[in-house]
Amino acid sequence: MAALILGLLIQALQMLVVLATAPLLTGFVRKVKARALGRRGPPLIQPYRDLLRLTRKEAVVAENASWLFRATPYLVFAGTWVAASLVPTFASGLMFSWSADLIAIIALLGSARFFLALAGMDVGTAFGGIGSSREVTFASLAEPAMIMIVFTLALIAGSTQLSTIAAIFGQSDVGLRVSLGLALIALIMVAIAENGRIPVDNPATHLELTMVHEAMVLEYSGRHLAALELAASLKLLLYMSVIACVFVPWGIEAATPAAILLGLGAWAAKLAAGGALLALFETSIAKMRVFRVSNFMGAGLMLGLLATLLLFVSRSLL
Amino acid sequence: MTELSFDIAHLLAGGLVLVSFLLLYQDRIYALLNVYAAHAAVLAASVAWQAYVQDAPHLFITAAIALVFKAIVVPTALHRIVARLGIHRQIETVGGVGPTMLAGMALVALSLVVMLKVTGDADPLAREDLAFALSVVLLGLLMMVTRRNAVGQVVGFMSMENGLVLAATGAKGMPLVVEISVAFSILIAFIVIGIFLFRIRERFDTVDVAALDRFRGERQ
Amino acid sequence: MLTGVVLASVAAQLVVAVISVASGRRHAASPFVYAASAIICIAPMIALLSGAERGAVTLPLGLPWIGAHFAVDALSAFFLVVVNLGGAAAGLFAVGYGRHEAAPHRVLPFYPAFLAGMNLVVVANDAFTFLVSWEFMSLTSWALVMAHHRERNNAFAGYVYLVMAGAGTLALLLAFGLLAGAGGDYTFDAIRQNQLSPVFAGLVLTLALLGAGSKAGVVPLHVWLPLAHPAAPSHVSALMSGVMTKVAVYGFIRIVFDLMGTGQWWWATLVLALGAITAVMGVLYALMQHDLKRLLAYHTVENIGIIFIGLGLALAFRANGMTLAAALALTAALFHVLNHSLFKSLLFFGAGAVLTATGERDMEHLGGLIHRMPATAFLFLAGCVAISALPPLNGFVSEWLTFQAILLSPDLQQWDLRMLAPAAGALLALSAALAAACFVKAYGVTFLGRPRTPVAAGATETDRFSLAAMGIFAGICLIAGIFPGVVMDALAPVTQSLVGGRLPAQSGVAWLSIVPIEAGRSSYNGLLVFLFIAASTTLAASAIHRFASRAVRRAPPWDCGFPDPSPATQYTAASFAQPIRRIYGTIVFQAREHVQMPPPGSLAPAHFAATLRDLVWDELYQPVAGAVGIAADRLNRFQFLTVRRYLALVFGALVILLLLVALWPP
Amino acid sequence: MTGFTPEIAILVIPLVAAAVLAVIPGYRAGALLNVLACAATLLTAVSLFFIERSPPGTYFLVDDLNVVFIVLTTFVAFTTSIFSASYIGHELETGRLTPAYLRFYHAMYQLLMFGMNLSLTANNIGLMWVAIELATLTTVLMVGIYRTHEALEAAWKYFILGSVGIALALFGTILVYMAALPVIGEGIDAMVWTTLISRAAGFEPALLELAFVFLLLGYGTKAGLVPLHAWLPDAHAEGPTPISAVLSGLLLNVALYAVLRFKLLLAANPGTFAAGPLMAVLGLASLSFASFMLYRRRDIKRMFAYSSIEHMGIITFAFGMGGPLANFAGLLHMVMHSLTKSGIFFAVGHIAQAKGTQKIADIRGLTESHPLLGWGLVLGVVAIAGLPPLGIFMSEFLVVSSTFARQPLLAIPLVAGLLIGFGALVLRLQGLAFGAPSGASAPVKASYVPMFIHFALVLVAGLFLPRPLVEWFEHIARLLG
Repeated sequence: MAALILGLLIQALQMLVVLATAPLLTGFVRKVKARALGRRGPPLIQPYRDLLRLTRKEAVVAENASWLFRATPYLVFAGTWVAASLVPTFASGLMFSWSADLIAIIALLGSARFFLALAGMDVGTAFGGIGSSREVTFASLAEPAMIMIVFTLALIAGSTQLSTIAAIFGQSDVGLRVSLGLALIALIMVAIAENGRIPVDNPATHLELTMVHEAMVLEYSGRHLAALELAASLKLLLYMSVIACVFVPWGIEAATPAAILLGLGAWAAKLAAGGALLALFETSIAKMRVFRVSNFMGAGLMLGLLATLLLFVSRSLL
Repeated sequence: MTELSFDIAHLLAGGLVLVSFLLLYQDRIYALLNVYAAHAAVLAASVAWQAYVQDAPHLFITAAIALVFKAIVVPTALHRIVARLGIHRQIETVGGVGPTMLAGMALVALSLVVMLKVTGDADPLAREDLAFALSVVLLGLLMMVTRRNAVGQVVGFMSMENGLVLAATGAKGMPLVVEISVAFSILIAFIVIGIFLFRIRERFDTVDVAALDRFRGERQ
Repeated sequence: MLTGVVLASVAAQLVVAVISVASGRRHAASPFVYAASAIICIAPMIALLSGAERGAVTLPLGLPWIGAHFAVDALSAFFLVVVNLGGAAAGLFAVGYGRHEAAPHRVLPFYPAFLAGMNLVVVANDAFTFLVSWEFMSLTSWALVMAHHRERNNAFAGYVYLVMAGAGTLALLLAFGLLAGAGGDYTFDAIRQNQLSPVFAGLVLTLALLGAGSKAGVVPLHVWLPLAHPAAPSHVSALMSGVMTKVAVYGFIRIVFDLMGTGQWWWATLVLALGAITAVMGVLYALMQHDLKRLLAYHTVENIGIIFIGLGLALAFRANGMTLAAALALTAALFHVLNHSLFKSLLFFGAGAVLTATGERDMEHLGGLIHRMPATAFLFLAGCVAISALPPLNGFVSEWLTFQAILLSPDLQQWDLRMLAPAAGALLALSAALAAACFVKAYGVTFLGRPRTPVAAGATETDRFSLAAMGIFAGICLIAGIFPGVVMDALAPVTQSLVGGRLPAQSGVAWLSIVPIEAGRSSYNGLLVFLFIAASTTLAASAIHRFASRAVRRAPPWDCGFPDPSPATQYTAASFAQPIRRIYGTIVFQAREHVQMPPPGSLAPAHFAATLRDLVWDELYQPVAGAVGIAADRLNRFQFLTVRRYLALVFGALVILLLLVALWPP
Repeated sequence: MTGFTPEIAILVIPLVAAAVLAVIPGYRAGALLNVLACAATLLTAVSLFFIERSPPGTYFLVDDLNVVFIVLTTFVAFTTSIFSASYIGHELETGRLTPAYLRFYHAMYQLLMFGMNLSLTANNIGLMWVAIELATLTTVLMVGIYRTHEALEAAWKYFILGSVGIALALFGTILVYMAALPVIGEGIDAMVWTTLISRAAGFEPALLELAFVFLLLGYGTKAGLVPLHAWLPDAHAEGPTPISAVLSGLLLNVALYAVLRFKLLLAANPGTFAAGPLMAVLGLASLSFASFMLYRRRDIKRMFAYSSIEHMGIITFAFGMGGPLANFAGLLHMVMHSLTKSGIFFAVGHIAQAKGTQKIADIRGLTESHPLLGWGLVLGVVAIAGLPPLGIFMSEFLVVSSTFARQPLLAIPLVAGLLIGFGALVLRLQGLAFGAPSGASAPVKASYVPMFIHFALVLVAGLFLPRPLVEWFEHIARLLG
């Protein structure tokens, strides 16, 4: 009984923590970026302020927007939030982690994207169409790449459960493998594309011809925009947590409150490192042309497939 | 039967084959008709001899039919028709007379081989007879195929039919021979009348292919 | 007794067909005919659920010395549900939809007969009855395709369809000829006893792939499908796409899994490769379409590919004696069979509703229907989510199971299977993602945005019956998505009988989640995911509405400050698919873009044209047709010879035969 | 032979009817009498099933093999006579035929029946030969009855090729006699079929095979086997449609029946093996050739004539393959094809009269302009194309599957031919039956009863074969070896 309560507590805590941390991460990345560019940059809590301001504003909705347009932000937010809250962040062995394995998490993000792309087409403007079209095109390469990465991890860990994978990778007898290296690179590429970061997309741009994600949400304002922004930050957090819990799976196998604190610390450290790296990476390169993105993603897919095949071969060798 | 009678039958049958070759050789229409008359006459003789040898009197009827109808009536009728319809005297042949003769030789050889091969235990007279009959039939067919001229083809058909009668009479004691020869005569009569009625001058198929298509709408 | 009930329902359907012939051209009859056939469809399902004992029935019909054998086993029971569920829903839909039919006398008689044919195929228990029912099914559906015979394309569609169907039936006929042997005992029981030599077994597999595969729409035998399915009235399209292709899958399973016994492993490579190619090709074709019904038809091809991937895996595992894995793969395939029959019928119903409301199938002439037909739009959206394999609906579950099966493939013995399985997985993932893209396009262009034509602007919501039919299927999609364990348990007897193993019972698992192999390995809980999403959506929405603003102001669209009133500036289906066409189409369809830019300063409009080639048709079917044409022309000369030449033919034949006699060694 | 012997009656009735028809004026009376005579013949033929069969005589014979053919022939002759009664009226109105010709036509019709019944009941190979020649001559006259240029031309072609065929068949007959001579001895007995088959084991095999070559070519010309088929399409296309129906439905069968008789003879002789392969090869040739020829047809009657060649090929192939299954299938296919094809010609006749043309291109949308005719044609073509649930599917199923199980390589051309023919038929059918209707759409006053009776029979046979029929077929199939 106590275990159940504790489990529920941890699960709830996890949901709240990811929700609370996500904007911070975004702010942190922006800050580091600004510093790298020699600016002071906005304060870390700026994203919270933006969200609050947005939620207080009235929502301006295009005349011919349908109910789908207004429902989408909440659906996207919910989907991303649920996905994020099922990823072990500071503590593995989450209560409901078995309710959705890694494949299901990817699919959840997929549903979020599906509705967002639909919303982009709802008002019937040219830009919305551009955004949706490009988004689904890139996703059509990113998702198989992600599935291949899942295959790699699952074949090594013998499970598609993220917590199980993390646990197994935690006992460091997995050793270094070529496949894992490839998978890591592929995963990072996918993460960059999925979160619309440079070089695939620029979250800060409003240069019409290059934007993808921003074009879809172009018509949104007020609380709807807030929900979408939050969802975006959650997504970034989610991917970083995934990378963290798979490739640096230390400090998360624990259930005692002390260990949980430790885990929180470790997690924060990992996120900070990841965010910093991301910011530096983004500042160091330029955005690529839209139609070169497909090559980028194709490379990711190939890497993932290669990793899986290598694994099949090695599996057959031992 | 005696050696002599065998030789005579053999001679007559062989004669028929020879006359078939003469038919193949002809390229003048009247000459062709005359030779055909000879063909029928030889057949009549051979049938009569068979009738005598097998002492099967009913065969004499067949012989008579052959003599009267085929050797006299039909040729004269055809003479008339040729005159009436103003048919060319010259008979067009396919691939010339020489090759046709060679082909005829080959056919005779073929029929001899076939017949002597398959009729192991039949009596020799019948074997020879059948072999010659088959060659006459094949030569007749060959003639039908190589003659572009309607009369030539009719003659070919009739000579072929002579070969059949030869075979039928050669088959010892075969019943219905008379009926069959009568039936065939009717058939020939039909053909001759047809030629006359349908005004078939040069070929069996007066209408050329293009006209056919137009009539049948088989090509647009 | 179950088989009897099924046969009785078949007879009833045929009676309805005959009566509807009598009813002639009167529209008034059509609702009653459809209602009757729908009710008749329900009977076998009730008998099935009531657990009526299954027995074989032999009627003194068909081949005299064999008779017509019918039986219901686990496999046919499952497919009976698929067929009759689809039939019932289609009937309900058509009660409303049929009123708009221009020529009811060309549809009513064949519709019940079509259902009867499909039921017969599933319960047939000897080769002859099977083939008769199979071809009867094709024949009636052909008649339905030709219902709107005035459109020239329909004539072409019907022609290609019937010829392909005939070819497929001949292939199956040959397969059964091999299976039954020269003895001529065509009952399935006798066939199961026959042991085939490996070569013949491989031949039978190939023939089964040709026969059943062409009916199911496996690439490259799919060409008839996107022509025929859209040509039929929409409720028939739903049946053809949602149900008839499944009957074809049944035929394949019956022959390959049941009648042939455990086979060699290399069969799996063939099926797996074909399935993967079919899945990707199907969805790529679909992305290039702008005719709504044709797009859906191509998606049928894609889903058939997914099903065949599952079947191929099952074959591979079974050949390696991995019973549990085989059961998992087969369960995934059959689950997807059910799912696809549900959401594809739903989508075709929606397309039919749009068709009746606007008279348009071309998406480029539609748009903004979500305002005019809200209910249809909502239900169609559910279908789109389901077919795009997105949780928490059912489409995701079957694909998830397929992935789990693929993850078991490293334990296979054979190298090339081990290489093929992950590749198939990648292609499966690719096709899933592309399917999502395609349905964003389909839904976005058809229902969202602004109406592109007056007809689209003037559309009105469809009738109650159609909505009811769509609603029922959407509901089942959701239920199957959040309670997948029920379906998996229901499929256990089928896998037990076909691959000799079953998945662990899902009913006992806590929180109603599904655990195909073991808890530590993988699990999924549609219910919780659904609840989580629902809860957090409402939570977020209500919280924001409660504590922050709820005010909404309607305004003209922002559109980066250049709002354009003309709906022509919206993204079209073609422009939406353009990036995908560039990425994949350049190879697969040899897509080429031709741009004509006027010289600078000239006011002439620029022209853009994109050309696609259907390589399968051009390289595979055109040559055959051409060859037949040439041969026909050559031989046609024989119609126009002279009598002398004809005689020469006879003479030649005679001489040749005589030569044979002469030269034949005695 | 004392008292009532049906096999004699079915010969006498047509003869008498022919004589009467030749003299009575008035085509209505003639048509009626024609129907009545056919009905009477049919009844007597049916009685063959029930009354005690008289033992085979020197000239006549009724056994399991030919009783089926006799009943089939008389039945189709009967339905065709009904059809022709409703057909010729229109011909008279349009002036294509004069009353005098109609009298001739009816007389010839009965004479043809006589010829066919004679050749079926004949127990004497010579008599059979004479009978078939008679049947041929009568049909020649009827094909040419329209006196149009192409009709005469078709009749002439038919006549010449038929005569050559007759000649070859006679030579074959003589050879059979020669083969029987050493065993049976001189005289009529050596031509009596029952005697021949009882003693066939002792004959010289090589001679028998040579004889079979001639008989196959001779009677095969009548059966329209490629390359001896040339007369068939034109004869069908240019003659009156009832005659086309009789030709396709009956005369081809009679010719094949003759071939079968002699195949039985060879089967009874252990030394011979040539018959089967020969028939199989000719059958395949006919099937493939005809199915290609179907594509370029523009005359509807000629197209179905080629389809007859195709099916004759299938039947010949089946008998060539041999074995209980294939023989059964061959017999079944024979019966089914007669019923279906004559039914199709009934439909085609009315269609040609309704539309005033035989050109396929000018006939469209029948299911709209003439629903009954159109759907009837659809049904018929579906049947002839070998689609279930109609009868031909069953026979084709048996032929193909049994062949593939025994000779997989032979099955490939067979299936290819079937498929190609199928494609052509469906292509033409869709043009004829669907699309916007063309030409006159005035309703035709005609009785569709014969057509639908035939199709109904074919449908029933496709689903259910009555036990006695099956037993006959199986018995004959065993005889055919």
